Amino acid sequence: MLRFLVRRSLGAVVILFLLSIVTFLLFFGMPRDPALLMCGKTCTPANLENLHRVLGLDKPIPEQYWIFLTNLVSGSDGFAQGPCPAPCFGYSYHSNEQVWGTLMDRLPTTVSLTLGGAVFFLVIGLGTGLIAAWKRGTLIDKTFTGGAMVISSMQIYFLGPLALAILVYQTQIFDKPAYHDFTANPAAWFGGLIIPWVVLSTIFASQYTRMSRSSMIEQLQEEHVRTARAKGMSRRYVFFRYAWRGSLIPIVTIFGIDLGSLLGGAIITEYTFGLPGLGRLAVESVFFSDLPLLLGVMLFSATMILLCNIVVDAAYAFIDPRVRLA
Amino acid sequence: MTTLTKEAGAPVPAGADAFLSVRDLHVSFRTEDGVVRAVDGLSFDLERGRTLGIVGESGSGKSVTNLTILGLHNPMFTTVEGEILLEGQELTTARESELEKLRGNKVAMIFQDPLTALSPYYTVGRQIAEPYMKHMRASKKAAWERAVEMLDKVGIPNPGQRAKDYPHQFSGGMRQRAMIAMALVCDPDLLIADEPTTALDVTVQAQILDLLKDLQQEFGSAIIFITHDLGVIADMADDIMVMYAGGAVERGTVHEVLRAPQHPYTWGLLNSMPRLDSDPHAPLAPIPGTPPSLLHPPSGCRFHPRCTFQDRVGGTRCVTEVPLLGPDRSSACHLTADQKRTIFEEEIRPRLR
Amino acid sequence: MSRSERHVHAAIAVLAATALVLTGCSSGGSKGGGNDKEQQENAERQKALIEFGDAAASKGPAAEVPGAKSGGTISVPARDSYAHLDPAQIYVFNEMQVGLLLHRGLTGYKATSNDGSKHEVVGDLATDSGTTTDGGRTWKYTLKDGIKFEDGSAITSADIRHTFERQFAPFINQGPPYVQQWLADTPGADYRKLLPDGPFKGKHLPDSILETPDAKTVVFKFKKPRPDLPYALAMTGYAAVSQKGDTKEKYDKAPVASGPYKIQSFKSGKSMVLVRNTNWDPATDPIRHQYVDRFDITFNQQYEDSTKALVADSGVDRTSVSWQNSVDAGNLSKVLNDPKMKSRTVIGYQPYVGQININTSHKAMQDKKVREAIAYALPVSPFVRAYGGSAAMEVAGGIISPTVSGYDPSFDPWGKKKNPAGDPAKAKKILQEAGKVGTKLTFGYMNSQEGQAYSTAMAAGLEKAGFDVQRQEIPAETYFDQVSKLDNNYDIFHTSWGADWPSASTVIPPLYDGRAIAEGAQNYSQINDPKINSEIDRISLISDPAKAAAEWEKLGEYIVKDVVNIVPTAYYKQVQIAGSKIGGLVYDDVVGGVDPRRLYVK
Amino acid sequence: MTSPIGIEGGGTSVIADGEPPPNAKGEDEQLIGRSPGRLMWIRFKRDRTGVISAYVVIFFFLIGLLAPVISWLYGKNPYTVYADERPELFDSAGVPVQPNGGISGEFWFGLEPGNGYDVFTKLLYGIRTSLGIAVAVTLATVLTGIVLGVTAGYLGGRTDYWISRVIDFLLAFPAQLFFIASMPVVVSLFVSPRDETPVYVRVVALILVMWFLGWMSLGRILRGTTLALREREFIEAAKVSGAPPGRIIRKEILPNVVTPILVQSTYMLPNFVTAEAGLSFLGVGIVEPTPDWGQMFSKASTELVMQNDITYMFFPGVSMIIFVVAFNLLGDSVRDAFDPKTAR
Repeated sequence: MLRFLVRRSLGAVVILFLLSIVTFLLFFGMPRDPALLMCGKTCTPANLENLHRVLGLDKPIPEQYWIFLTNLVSGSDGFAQGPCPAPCFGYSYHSNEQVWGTLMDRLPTTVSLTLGGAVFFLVIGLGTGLIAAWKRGTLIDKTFTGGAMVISSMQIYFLGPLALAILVYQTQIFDKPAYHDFTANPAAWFGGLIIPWVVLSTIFASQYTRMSRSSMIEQLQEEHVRTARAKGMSRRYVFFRYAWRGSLIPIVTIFGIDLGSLLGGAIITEYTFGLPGLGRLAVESVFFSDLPLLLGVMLFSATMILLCNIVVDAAYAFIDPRVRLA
Repeated sequence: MTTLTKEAGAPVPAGADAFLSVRDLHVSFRTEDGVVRAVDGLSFDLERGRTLGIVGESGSGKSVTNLTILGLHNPMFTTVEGEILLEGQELTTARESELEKLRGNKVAMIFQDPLTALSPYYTVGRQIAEPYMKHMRASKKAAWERAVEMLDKVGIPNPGQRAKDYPHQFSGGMRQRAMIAMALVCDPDLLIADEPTTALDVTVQAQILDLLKDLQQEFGSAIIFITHDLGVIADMADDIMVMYAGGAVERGTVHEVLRAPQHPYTWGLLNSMPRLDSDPHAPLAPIPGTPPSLLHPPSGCRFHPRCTFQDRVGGTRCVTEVPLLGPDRSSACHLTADQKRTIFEEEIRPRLR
Repeated sequence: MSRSERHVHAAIAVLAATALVLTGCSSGGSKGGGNDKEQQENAERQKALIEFGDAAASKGPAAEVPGAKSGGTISVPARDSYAHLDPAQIYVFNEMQVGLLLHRGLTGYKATSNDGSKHEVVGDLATDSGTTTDGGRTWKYTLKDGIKFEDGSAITSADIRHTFERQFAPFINQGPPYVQQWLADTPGADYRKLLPDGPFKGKHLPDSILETPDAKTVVFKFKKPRPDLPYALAMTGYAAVSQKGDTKEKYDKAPVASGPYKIQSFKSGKSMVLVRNTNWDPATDPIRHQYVDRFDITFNQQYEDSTKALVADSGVDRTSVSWQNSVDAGNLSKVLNDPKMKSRTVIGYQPYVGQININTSHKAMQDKKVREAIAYALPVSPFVRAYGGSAAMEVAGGIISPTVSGYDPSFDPWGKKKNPAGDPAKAKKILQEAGKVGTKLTFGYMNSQEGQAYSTAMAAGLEKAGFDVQRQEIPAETYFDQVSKLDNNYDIFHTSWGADWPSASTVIPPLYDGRAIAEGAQNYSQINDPKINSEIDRISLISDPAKAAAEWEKLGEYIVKDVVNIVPTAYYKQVQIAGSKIGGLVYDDVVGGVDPRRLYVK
Repeated sequence: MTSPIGIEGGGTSVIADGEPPPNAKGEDEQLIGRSPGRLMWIRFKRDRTGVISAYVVIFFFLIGLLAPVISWLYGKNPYTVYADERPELFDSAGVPVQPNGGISGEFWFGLEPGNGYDVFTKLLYGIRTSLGIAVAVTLATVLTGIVLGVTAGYLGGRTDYWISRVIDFLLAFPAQLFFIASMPVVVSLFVSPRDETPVYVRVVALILVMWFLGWMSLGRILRGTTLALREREFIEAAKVSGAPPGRIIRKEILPNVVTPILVQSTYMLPNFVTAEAGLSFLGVGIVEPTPDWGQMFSKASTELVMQNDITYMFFPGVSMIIFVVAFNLLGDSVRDAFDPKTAR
């Protein structure tokens, strides 16, 4: 088991390494010369050259990549803007802030958004899914599954603006979503994120409703579940002890993936609600073609995804002894 | 002896000592394609300590019958008519809670594939202990000890340790033993074994069958043994009921049915079964045609579309009139008793030898 | 799920859909919309002139703001964080505002009325607005006594020399180029050749250009007369930088303050706290006050957020005011129509004027008929629309903004004020006469929501007149670099220009001087018209601002009406609101927004 | 579909030894000797929801195809700037002055706040654009999926290993982020940022980017299916009989992976539609004035609309919901039709 996890982690590192290469190459195909950006209004070719030198853009790409890696691992003082301790993604071209610092600044927003949302949609989604499966074929079931079907076909970029328009702009019931530091003011933190949470979790929950229902129903058809019934175990007992356990496996898988990609930046959500999280950061860094930042976000986000995958694998072991003892 | 002119569908008076008595059972499912009559007017009795073997091809309704006895059917889609009396208690109308008290306690079931039939998520011990805790109101500890004891009984070496294992750590045969232990943990009066050995290889089969027999001696419980393997039946059962398309077509003691089968379908079964002592060059004769659709069952004798002896009956009785089955040694066929005897003696037996 | 179940889904889908539609009703018309009469008066009032103040006027302390009290904290919501704090890098409106509190230059604007309309240029660090004996070639400044940086060190001529020499260093690339260009006497960016590395590699400007004979005297020596120097020096971009405190690139995040306030903490993108600078001596400062103890600036506050808070006016919001944020379109009518709120608002023009440049370096565009056709056909309404309607934009007639001396509201040669959607019919006629129907117009636009919106509509309008318009998007962040290339392939594109000081001398010469055509320069239309050039030279020499203004106005009208190298689109406007306990709230025309220097807590 | 017997709550097939459930036997009767395709078709036709959603989906595709015709009959196009043509209908900020986004007999779906495009025609053409792109991506991914998936599954060994690794690797990509980031890059492959970006380039870029991270799931499934098929008797038989791999794949394998392909693509296509819309929403996809579904959403999310004309956002919104729902229902039906045993 442990060996398994270690192996997976190593694999993740390899993937990250490859990813960094691909991303790095990708962004040095960027259409816009970052130096030109920094050069500003009164820019001369000489000045541009100089900037290229400062940014190290004149070096061959492999060398640039190598520098990037070494900085990442051991930090660097080579930056004009100042020292850059490991993990050093360098300084943003646009804001001249340390990339790692910026990432850490934006992280709380994304984490709050994601975890808050996750709590909502897991509880609602799994709950309704179980109820639907328990009451299979009844009106409740049909309402839940039908509703879930429709909602899961909605997009955040529709539901989000809609919620904003109605709750914020038209009725002015809520303030425009914003991130407030939890430690500073929990109430504001909650109030600022409630709409994004609701919208995000509504859409996700609907998917989890469908998933948990169907996987529950599959489980209920398992032979061992029928055996348990044949043993005289009560329906509730079998439902929760036997069927549910098994139904969790596909859900945990999906949840891991969702959580990972959300933690890596809930791009559209953050963009829609103007929340200063990693996703928004990513979009900004693209628009400013801010390579160090973009590279940072990409790798960070990928790390999140891989981490969550590993966590999921670990979770399997708890749910399914076959994995634990294999 | 049989009386072919018995009045249609009349319930046979339940034998006083009949422990389980199924009377004119009808089970049908609603499907999008229409109503499927999986069991259609089935009646049989079973006495304590005896073993009833039910033979028949897939879809003849044997498993359905037994699931229905335990009430393991989905009321949303299923309608059950007729009566199932267990020691005089009516099961078809019994409340879910009532049935739960019976299941695994008075009536236990062994399923075909022990791998899928055991939960991968819990230790074998726990799964055996569960029903004991529930039905015997036993403590966790007591139940566990009982589980270990049962595992020991079914011949699992070092049961104390193995009880802590998960099913996937068991071999196929051991799993089936565990299944049996689980079924017998509350020493049930009726044990329903639904093809318990089909998934196992021959040697293990034998062991399991012996085990079952020994245990039956010990617990004195009645067994309903479902299979499509006449060999196994010969070995296990006291009585045989041959089912076809949701109804019984022939019944009698093992000896009667296997030595002097009366129903063309039974003949077919025997034909299609290879034997060690039979001539290897003699071709096996499978039953022609396919099992009938239970959606639109054939009129008259359900077997007539596949029956090669219709002409012997003469007229259209086979197509129009439903042949009936008597309570004891009997078969549901319009052929006369003599015809049956002669046809078997002269046309079937030679092929079996 | 079973099929029967899916019937239900379908049904519910339909239900949900209809439900959505039913809730989707809205009343027409935007809830914004300004009040044009108001704005006109405003424009009238802003036709003020700015004189150069003498030594007397340059003496501190500044005249008290009526009813001003000392103490308290003002919180300042702002949308954009400050990308630059190094004065030499500051060329952006909101950074200039905070610059007013942090940095002092040789000269500055002193408000001579309490409504922010009248100003004169006075000495700030210097004892007067500058003395010249030879019509503006040589300018002499003497530093005041008791002027210090926040670290307590005195500000000497050495610091001033350093301030100007570092303007040439490569890492200084965002600030205004005027003085550098004048010192090097070259237009465009060539001035950098004068001192490629700035002062940092031991090289310095020769005394023939910048002379600092003693610790208190600074002398600028130009080849040509530069009567506007006092204006130029008043820009934050030329404020003093401490020589020993200069950390080069890092100075941009933590500058050494010389103004009444210093930076206590600055979290980029988050917040900034300004506190009193104890080493600032009011007696030396004729234009600044130090009423409040501290300013709490928080960034990422969108317009509608700050507006909502300020309108609600409760708790800390009562003592808060935004320097940068204006009232968002959605709340404009609410704010302007409620007298109680109106008393807390200020309305004014920003110094910017939008214009469509016609690239006269292209053969096809050199036909005046074509340019006239464009001028007639071009709809300016899309531009106004894209930026929020009449509350935020006012259709422009000429290129001289209402905030600049020499504005004439009645000037409207192409009838845009009457018919902002343009006059394609007339344009078509002209094109047909000239036989130029189907002329290809390559329209470069900024790749932003607004840019896309107005460019598509403008293109549609021009096409109606018979042009063949090719839109080409330009990434927002390289927009100016690209349109200011000499060999760019855009026939028309939009730019806006704000006067750096309230004189058309910071509008017309940089934009229309044919000799200023250079890579990256702002003569976007690349017009080289002898009359314009000669007029620029003539007017530049007029040292009396009033007379100059009148001349600039004439020249401006000549450009718009007779040269037609550009088509004015709109004057930028804004409405700002403050909490009820904010005192000294004034829309300062020179600042182009709320004047932070006068604010106090009631 | 649900089969009759089993414990309450979970329908399950009747018999333990895996014989087909009764209703399937029922079909066997009437469907004796029909090809799987026919069987599927018959089952599908029996599924009312499936058929209805199929009509809806077809309807959308027709709209897409016939957009020019429809708008010609309707007498408007999505490019006319009514805010300048008919200023009286708008205020200075470009918001329709009549209620409900200026819906009227003349403008059925009202006018778009801002430049005042005709919403009806804009929606038609928007659907056209988005569907076109989605279809293209689907085709591309299916092809890739088949090629790589089947190859990996059939050849197995080293090839399989590497293709699988590639799939894993690509799956680790933060997809959405990658889309956004690579769009400008891909565009720059075609045009220098100095020149105009023709619409088709953006389209191609969109297709490429989505294709690049779109094919893995299908590829995996096909690999699995092929892997399973490879062990099946008839393939063995074909091998033994010395048929060349190419032929085996063409004649034996491909026909047997049609089902997963069809089912998967009915699920993938709507995802691509929404993904494309998402990119345009974020401003890296299709831009004005080219009408596009997602771009209408980004318009709908502007303050101007949310503040003043909530009606506008319902046209793209509701139409997309209907489309996606219909498509998912269709997908379910197709799957059931192919494989009646699936119980969900």
